[in-house]
Amino acid sequence: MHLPDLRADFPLLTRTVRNGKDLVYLDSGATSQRPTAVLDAVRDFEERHNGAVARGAHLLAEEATGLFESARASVATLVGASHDEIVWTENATAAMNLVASGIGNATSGIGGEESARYRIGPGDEICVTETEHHANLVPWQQLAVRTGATLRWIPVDDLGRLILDDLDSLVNDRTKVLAFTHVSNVTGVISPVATLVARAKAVGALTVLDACQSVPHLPVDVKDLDVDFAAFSGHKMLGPTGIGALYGRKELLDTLPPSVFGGGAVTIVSMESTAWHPAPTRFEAGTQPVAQAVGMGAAANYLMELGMERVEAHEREIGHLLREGVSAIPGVRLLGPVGSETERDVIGLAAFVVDGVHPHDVGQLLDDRGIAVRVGHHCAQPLHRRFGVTGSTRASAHVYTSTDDANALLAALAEVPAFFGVSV
Amino acid sequence: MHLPDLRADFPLLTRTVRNGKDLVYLDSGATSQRPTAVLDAVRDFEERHNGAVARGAHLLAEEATGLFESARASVATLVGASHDEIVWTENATAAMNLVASGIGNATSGIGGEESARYRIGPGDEICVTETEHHANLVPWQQLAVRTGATLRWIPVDDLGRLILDDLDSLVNDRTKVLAFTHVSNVTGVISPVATLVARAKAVGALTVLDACQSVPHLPVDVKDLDVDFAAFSGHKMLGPTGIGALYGRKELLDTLPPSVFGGGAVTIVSMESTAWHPAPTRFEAGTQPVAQAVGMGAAANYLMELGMERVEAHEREIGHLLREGVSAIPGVRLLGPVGSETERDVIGLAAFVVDGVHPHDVGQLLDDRGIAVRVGHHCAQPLHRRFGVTGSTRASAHVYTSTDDANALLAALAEVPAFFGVSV
Amino acid sequence: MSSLEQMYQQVIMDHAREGHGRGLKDPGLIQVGESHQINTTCGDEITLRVGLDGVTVGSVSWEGQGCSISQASVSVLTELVEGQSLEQAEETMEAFRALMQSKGEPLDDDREDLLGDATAFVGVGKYPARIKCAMLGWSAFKDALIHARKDQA
Amino acid sequence: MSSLEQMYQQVIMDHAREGHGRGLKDPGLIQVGESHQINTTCGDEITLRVGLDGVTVGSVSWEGQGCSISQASVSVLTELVEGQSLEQAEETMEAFRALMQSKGEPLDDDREDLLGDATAFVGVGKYPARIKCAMLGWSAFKDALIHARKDQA
Ligand SMILES: Cc1ncc(COP(=O)(O)O)c(C=O)c1O
Ligand SMILES: Cc1ncc(COP(=O)(O)O)c(C=O)c1O
Repeated sequence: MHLPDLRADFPLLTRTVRNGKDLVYLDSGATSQRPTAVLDAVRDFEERHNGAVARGAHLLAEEATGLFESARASVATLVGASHDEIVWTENATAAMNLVASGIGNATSGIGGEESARYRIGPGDEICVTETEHHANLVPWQQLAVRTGATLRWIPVDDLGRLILDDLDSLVNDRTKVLAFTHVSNVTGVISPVATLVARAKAVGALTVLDACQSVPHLPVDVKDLDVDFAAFSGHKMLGPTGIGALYGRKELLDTLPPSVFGGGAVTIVSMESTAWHPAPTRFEAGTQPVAQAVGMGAAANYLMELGMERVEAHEREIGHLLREGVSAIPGVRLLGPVGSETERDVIGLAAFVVDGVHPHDVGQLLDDRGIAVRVGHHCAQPLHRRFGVTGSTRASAHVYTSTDDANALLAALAEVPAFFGVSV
Repeated sequence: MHLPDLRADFPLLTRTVRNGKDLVYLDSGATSQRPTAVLDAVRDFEERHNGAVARGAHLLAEEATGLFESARASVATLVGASHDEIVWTENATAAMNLVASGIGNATSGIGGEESARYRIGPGDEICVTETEHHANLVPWQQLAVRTGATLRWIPVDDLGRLILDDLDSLVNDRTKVLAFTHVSNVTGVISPVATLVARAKAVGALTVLDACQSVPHLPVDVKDLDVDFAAFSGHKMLGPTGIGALYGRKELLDTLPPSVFGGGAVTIVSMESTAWHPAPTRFEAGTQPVAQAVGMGAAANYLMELGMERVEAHEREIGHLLREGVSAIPGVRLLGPVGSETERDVIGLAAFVVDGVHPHDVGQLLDDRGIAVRVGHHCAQPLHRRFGVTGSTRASAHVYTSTDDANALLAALAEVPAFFGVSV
Repeated sequence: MSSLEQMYQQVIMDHAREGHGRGLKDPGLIQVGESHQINTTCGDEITLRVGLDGVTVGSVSWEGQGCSISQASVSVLTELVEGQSLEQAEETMEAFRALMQSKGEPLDDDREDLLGDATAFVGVGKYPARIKCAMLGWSAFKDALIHARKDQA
Repeated sequence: MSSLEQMYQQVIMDHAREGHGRGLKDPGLIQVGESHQINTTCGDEITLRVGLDGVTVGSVSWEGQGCSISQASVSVLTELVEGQSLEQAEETMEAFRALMQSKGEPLDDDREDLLGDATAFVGVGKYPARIKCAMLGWSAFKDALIHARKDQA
């Protein structure tokens, strides 16, 4: 049932670092590595099929358009969407901003009456959570600045789990948008999507899901989750940088005004006015990241061949080893719950704080051992503040991560307090 | 002085199309092909150095950051800018939108007092030209919708050259922005940048240059041109898709508010407020197109090694052959002037209309002969309307284009009227 | 016959020139539907008007400009469906859509019979970018029918 | 000595623990400048205050938290520059910046003499991501000096 050893598929994992040490790559939460299948798909596109998508009358244009759209279909299939509900974006950050700016633009009169349903203003509310990555917080905070709406947020407990006690007052008749993460990139905690979506629906609020840390690691079906929008990135799911995707219900996408304007997205342009295509095209102004979309499609296919259930099982095993191991080291504090070995509650990552040792110093020692982790606030400053720290160290897994990788981290981590003269 | 035959550097150019015919690629104005040097730089990055940029403490993160920033320096050098005046964007369209949305956001209160100088509103004017690509028209048109400012435009004559007779009234004390293309992607005409910039400066308007069709084909020095902002794309200058760049004067970039919000671009985030980095980082929210930036840097280096003066000379020769040849075919009308063989007035492309034959049909015959061109309005509907046509056929050159390519186009084009039963 | 010659067969060139149904006309019928469609790749536009006579397609007329494929296609369409019952017209549309998806392979005899002159468009199916051109008039017809039938209700 | 051990030499660990100058104090001088700097990678912050006594750095004090490199670096800085003339302080800053850019190679003897304990930071130059940590206090000092000198004018 679990995954085979996939290392051979990932060229980068064979390199050595810091004087010939084997690389132990535990920074997949920041960016994953890419299998040869993805690299080759991109290279083949560039060496054989590159042409202007949806614009040319020649063979290359035809082939490029075909590959671009079939990549879209692969990504749609991965998340259970229809192909015309997937918009290509630069990354997940751009995807979430697309929704927030679209609402802002509708409020500013762009898109006209067709987009009037998206207008918000003083008296309206936008609700997020305290666990959000900056990418799903700042766009909403600034939309509130722009429109005069009020930003509210669902707090978290000491383990980073959403506190739902006041959900009914935080998400109320004035709430127009509820934006929340599917999985925290710090604690790995999986949000209670069903409860949140039900409440949003009860009050008629749009739901925007940050699926950055779920789509690469868990089976995700946007129709089952019943969210209105969901955002994720190629580079975290074994695909290239420079590409991400926004899922949106077709009827919502068709009337949300664009916020990047240019060629390809429009039907008729005069000096005075512009008419837009239906979705997804209306959001895809300018030459798209075509080769990168092809790469993201190849990554989706690679993941589907592995099977997302197996990916989840594999990563849960590694994750549990990491989280239990980290918690057991004296002087080390895990951020978030250890989680269950069998339930879907936490994904395969562990962020932690070593008493008396700054994350940069922790990361430096690990790096010296060939272990790549991330240090800092992981773009979640409010959550770290909630935990009473400025930063942490995070080890995160993906399909290629082995128990050896996890054990190497735990062994090196155990050396940290002594190395920095902290007695535990 | 001219370029050697560079075909061997470009793997795609060796492929055959439509039953084994040699490819004659004349669609570089839409998207160029990439040399092996660029493809290898990207692949090497992905196979050996991929890591989270500016975020990790490990070796890969360090290497990735170094390559990402040195690519920025290469692109900056190509256009005569300082490295911190180059912002990475998804494409040129995104780059121009960044400026327009930034102004819109400043007007909506984002960025606070620091950004107040960018606010515009009713009574203010934005000036563009009739020759613009939709990417440098629609963002300004929609900014006018958003802010209540008025959009004006500089008209063109029958050959697509800007008519400057009324420049002083079109660009006046109320004008806050003058956005114009450096080179038209339809006529190839090079704009009188110095005259336009001088007038904008005289009235205190910001200048935004669409450099999409100049940076890949001519020596461009943004400091010499003295524009405030300039936008261009990687994929048109032998680089990858998914990456573009915005040049902006540092002091302007530092106070323009961002319009995509997320991680990496911010210094301190609380639930209530956000502080941004100085430029260029403030505009680079989310995981950047890192591998693509590395590719664009490699493309800049490739072009600089060729020497932009030589690139220009080579392309002028091909362009002149094309334009003169096209004009000489009975029943074919060139859009724009034939241009000089020695002066810098038109770049190496030719858009034309065949009397009585629709561009799609023209393109189909050419495609059958293995010749790839672009048909349609080339995202410049107002200009085509000005010329009294809905679309045209465009052949466009790059460093690898040969006189044989141009001659093949001319020979096939001469067959078109007869094939479609049009007597000339 | 090369692919290009297959695409631009004489019958297609003739239809493109003749343009059956060109010029919007008043069908003199009660149930009338109109549709405006654009091919955004090239900016071509068509406005097509349908008049229903009970369950029969009484009149088709249109106005617009485009490439020879789109012009020929709407001309053929006009000839085919005028006088057909709604049911037959649906079958004809279905067959034409199938032809476009056939990647250049001929359809079975029954559907070929249904399509008549329109079978000449078989070559278009090899060029995905041109299917939009051939479908422009048919999309307008489909949409106009919906409007005409709404008129009825 | 491994690169790691070179980076975290005893003298650095000692400075990180001792933190010379920690705790903002009133310099009791007329020309005072303050600067607040953030290392945005990790969120570390420092506030550093300088008091000038004519052309002499009379007092340096600071407050903040950070990694051992940033803490040790500002501690060393405090020890080095307190009592130096402005000219000497500029030279010291220049030498430290050069050390950070040296990719782990030692500087010439003159500058090493100038840097004293700070030469121990030579190992940091091998780790570009950590140079920011080592520079945090120095950037704050440089900025605070500008403010203090403005005060004078
Ligand atoms: C003059 C001009 N401006 C803007 C663009 C848009 O560039 P991109 O599609 O790379 O964003 C193009 C290319 O299509 C162009 O030729
Ligand atoms: C939960 C979460 N949201 C959003 C993002 C932003 O994704 P990207 O940087 O690909 O836009 C990340 C990754 O950094 C993340 O982990």
